Amino acid sequence: MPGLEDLYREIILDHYKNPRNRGVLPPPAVRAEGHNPLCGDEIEVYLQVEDGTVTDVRISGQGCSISQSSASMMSAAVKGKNVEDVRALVSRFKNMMSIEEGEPDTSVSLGDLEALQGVVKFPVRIKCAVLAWNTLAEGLDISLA
Amino acid sequence: MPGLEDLYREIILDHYKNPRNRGVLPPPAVRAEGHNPLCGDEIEVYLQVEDGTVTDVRISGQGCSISQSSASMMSAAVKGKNVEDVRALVSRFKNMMSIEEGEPDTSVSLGDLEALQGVVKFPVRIKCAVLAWNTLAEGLDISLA
Amino acid sequence: MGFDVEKVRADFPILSERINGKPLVYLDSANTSQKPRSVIDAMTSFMEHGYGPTNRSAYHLAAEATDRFEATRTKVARFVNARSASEIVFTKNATEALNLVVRSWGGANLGPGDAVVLTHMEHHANIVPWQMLAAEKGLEIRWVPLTADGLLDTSGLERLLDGAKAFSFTAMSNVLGTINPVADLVAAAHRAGAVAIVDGCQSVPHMPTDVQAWDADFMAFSSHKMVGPSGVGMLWAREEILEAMPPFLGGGNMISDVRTEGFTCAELPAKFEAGTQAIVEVVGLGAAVDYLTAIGMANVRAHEREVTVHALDALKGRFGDDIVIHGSPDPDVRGATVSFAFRDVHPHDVSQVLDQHNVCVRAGHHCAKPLMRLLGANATVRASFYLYNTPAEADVLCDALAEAGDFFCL
Amino acid sequence: MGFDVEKVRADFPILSERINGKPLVYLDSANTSQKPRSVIDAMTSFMEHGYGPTNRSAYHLAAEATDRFEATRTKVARFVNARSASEIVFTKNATEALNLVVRSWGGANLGPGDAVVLTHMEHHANIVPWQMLAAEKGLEIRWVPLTADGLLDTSGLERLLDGAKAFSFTAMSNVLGTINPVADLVAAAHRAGAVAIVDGCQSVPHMPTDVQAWDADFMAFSSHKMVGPSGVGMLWAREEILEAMPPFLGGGNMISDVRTEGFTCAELPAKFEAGTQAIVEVVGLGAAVDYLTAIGMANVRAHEREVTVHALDALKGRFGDDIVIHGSPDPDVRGATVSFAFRDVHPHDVSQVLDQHNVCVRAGHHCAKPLMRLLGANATVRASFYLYNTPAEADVLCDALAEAGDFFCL
Ligand SMILES: Cc1ncc(COP(=O)(O)O)c(C=O)c1O
Ligand SMILES: Cc1ncc(COP(=O)(O)O)c(C=O)c1O
Repeated sequence: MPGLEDLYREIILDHYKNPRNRGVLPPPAVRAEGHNPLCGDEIEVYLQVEDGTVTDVRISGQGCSISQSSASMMSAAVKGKNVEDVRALVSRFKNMMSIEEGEPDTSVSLGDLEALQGVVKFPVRIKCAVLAWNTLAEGLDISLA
Repeated sequence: MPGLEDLYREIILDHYKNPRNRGVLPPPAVRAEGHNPLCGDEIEVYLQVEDGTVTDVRISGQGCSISQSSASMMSAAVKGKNVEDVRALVSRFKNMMSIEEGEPDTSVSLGDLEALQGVVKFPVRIKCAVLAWNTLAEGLDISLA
Repeated sequence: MGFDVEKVRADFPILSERINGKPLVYLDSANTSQKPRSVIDAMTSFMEHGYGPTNRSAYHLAAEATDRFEATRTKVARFVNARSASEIVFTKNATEALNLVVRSWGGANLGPGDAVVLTHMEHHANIVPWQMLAAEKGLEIRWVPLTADGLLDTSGLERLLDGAKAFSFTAMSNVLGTINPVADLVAAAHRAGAVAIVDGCQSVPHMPTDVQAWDADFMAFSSHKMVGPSGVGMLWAREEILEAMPPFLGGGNMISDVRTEGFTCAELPAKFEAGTQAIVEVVGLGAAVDYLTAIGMANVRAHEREVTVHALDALKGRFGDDIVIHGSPDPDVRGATVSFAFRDVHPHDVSQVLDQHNVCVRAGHHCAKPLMRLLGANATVRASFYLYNTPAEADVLCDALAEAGDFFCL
Repeated sequence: MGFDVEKVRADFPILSERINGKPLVYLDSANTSQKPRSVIDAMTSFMEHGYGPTNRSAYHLAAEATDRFEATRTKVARFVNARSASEIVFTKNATEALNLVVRSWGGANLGPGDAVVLTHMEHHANIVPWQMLAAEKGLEIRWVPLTADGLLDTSGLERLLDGAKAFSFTAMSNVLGTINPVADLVAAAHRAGAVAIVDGCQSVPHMPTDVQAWDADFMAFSSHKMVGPSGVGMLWAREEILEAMPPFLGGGNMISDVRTEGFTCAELPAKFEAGTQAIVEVVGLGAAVDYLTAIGMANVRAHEREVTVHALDALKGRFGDDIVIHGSPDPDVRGATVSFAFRDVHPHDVSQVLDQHNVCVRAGHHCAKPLMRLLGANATVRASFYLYNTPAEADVLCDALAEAGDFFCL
């Protein structure tokens, strides 16, 4: 059985305890909501998209260390990126979480997010890690609709 | 395991092959209908009740040897009896079939019907043997209503 | 790829039972099938070592139980060639699956005057739910008649389907053994704009199934008839249809959120799986699917065809006009279920004599009373063979039948 | 009458599992319980030697299977003190039983504007079916609030029940452990002319049950929570009420006759048991009832009370203000289910650390989201004890909790 340290890397605990980009954004920023029916986690992602670029992002909601830190790291990773790159990152991340098939696009860099790789060894926690990303993807869809 | 001869006594096969009182009775005779959902057996009992006496009885319908012979023997046993005695006989018969509890009223004579006692060793057939009797009881209820 | 019936028999513990010194001749698999060692062991060892809740708790015992549970869904999906595992919904039996379709799909899509087409050979499970909805909503039910040989009489099918919203039919009759031309029937339904619902209870356990090749919309089937545990049934349906349907039973697991003001549904397939599921049974079903897959459904069908041909020949050869076998004599359009009338001996009495020889057959209406009325009988004797039955067992059936004749028809 | 927990533990094979060399500490029985050897053996040996269809075929294998099946009904009836065995209906789980009540009884007896009273501590299984019917029929749902201690606040009950047609409530909360005063609640319902429906899922496995003493109208409960197999639930209801209700699922077994024009229902309890039942599981449930009966439900309750007192003391003693235990601290009004919040560590993370010690608890909303909102939490950690748990296991829970604190709150 993998140990706790495989799951809870230091950088994850850091993002959990000091979440980046907490808060809300007023309209015209879009708001997307996700929840994990298994554990009751709820997340809100606010996205400001201007000229094809995610200029700002905020996270609200409650959740476990994995879902919260994943959201925090995501917010840091996508801010300032253009929508295409963000989508590529979502795809790369889900691939790492082994819930998207196919060869990973290794040209997309995960950076700190690689710390979440250990979650794969704890299959029930994958949903926690992915919650923010699915909600982000929904937010992108809304902002482009 | 009990043998076939325990179930199919000679007198039973005789009533099966030569059923007594087959047919129908016109109104004002009452008609009651019963069926056994397990095997699809259907029976109709026609009763002529006059001054508290079953003056005539007829049996129609289809069924297995046990249900048919039980019906035939029943028809022979109740014809001419007063309603009270018929009810006592129904009760005594069900008691023999072990589906009515309590001490049997041994003053009521079963006569030929005792041949059906072997059915008790074949629990699934008890419903076959009792079908005509339940239908008879219903007919009595109708005729007195 | 050799199919060895003796090896198969050895896998089923109950088949080595002796009662009064005589072997058990189990010819009632159309009713419910026996279970192989691998299914029994999968259930037992799961309860001894791995039992836990599914889709609820997060500890590893629960996670592994969930994996085992969901693995069965994937196996079942592959077994019937569904597009994805989320097209498989677990129910308690095929009856619940059919009720689910009628209530959820029918409840949402049918209204007064709408017509639903059934066939005259349906099982009560594919009749009564429709009658209940029909009484509530004022639907019209139309019935496809049968030929003298017990096949569907499709000569007027187009007319019957005209304007109909649904066509619900069995892939194989549980009384006559008739194998229906499912793909053709689905195509006819679709041409008329009707949804095609297949009752796969009798076909799935006995021959290869390909719901995509059929192009069907729904299929209901049962674990207990395909060497799997009791207490589980399955509904397969096209994902888009399931997505569009309202839920059936309400409760835990099928929700995404619940507030005092109302609830929202979970994603497929959880949406249709309310409450704690038949966890151990679904795990056992996985072993059953593995078992049948390893043997190969084409082999099962070929073996049953052989036994059926032998049984039909033996019965006709020995009893001639004393026996009336319902359904088609052509083994290409029938499965291994053989219903018959024997002289004027009542089926219940036939079954009683057979039982003295441990020959287990069903005597009755087989939950198909409208068909019985068509046959002009209250009941038939039904011997149904499966992968573990042998031609020799058909001979034992004949011997026992001969005795029934002697006993009742002297 | 000595209750020996070590002897009890020896009856449950899974409790001697070692994972990474450490014992399994199963504290999730409010979710689903483990199975004793006698239940597993009853199922296995039935499948190996006695499996057959119930209530359909007439040969002795089938007759004996039917006897085994029906014997369980009698045992269950005795276990909850029903008036007769035909007051017990087998379903697939308690959720189906509640849906049955809502659809059949509610469908026939409730109309626009009618009020149904629930409590704020109900499981989704006793909420969502009502919400579905309410949306369809325009019913009003009223909610009994809770006190700060997690008891029902009955101060306004009379007003809430005024004009209501049904009062459906749990006998024991699956989150707070609260034991509700069922007889009083039933009496209040009846005074208002409302039918009283009891969710017995959490109470029946853990304390003596007497539906006649309660004077209730319905009770739903589940086999898998009372050391029995998965895949079976039960509905108890007063015979007159069941008689008057329309059927729920349609199909085989629940009919007396079927014609193309319509069907008639079978007698109780078959009327509510459509299709092939969970035969093996019901047989296993019989062994579960025997097991609990032999131990004595008063002994089960006494043992759990003792473990609960120990657990509450240990948690509070060790963690003081770092732990918030939901529900009442009074062991007389609570069962062995203990939900809590631990510092600011998310329940999911608590459960993860506990899992490293093989301590199995549920972290989540426990299918009671309206209650969660009341508690102001998305989730809680829930440790639920049963007859096979020991005070020592509560200590292991505390040790593991301390580690979770160290890990997350340095
Ligand atoms: C109080 C309560 N009611 C209903 C249920 C539903 O029971 P089941 O999942 O067996 O249908 C549960 C358990 O999940 C419960 O705890
Ligand atoms: C053709 C057919 N349909 C439906 C059913 C109902 O299946 P179950 O009893 O498993 O619900 C059966 C078997 O009983 C059947 O043979």
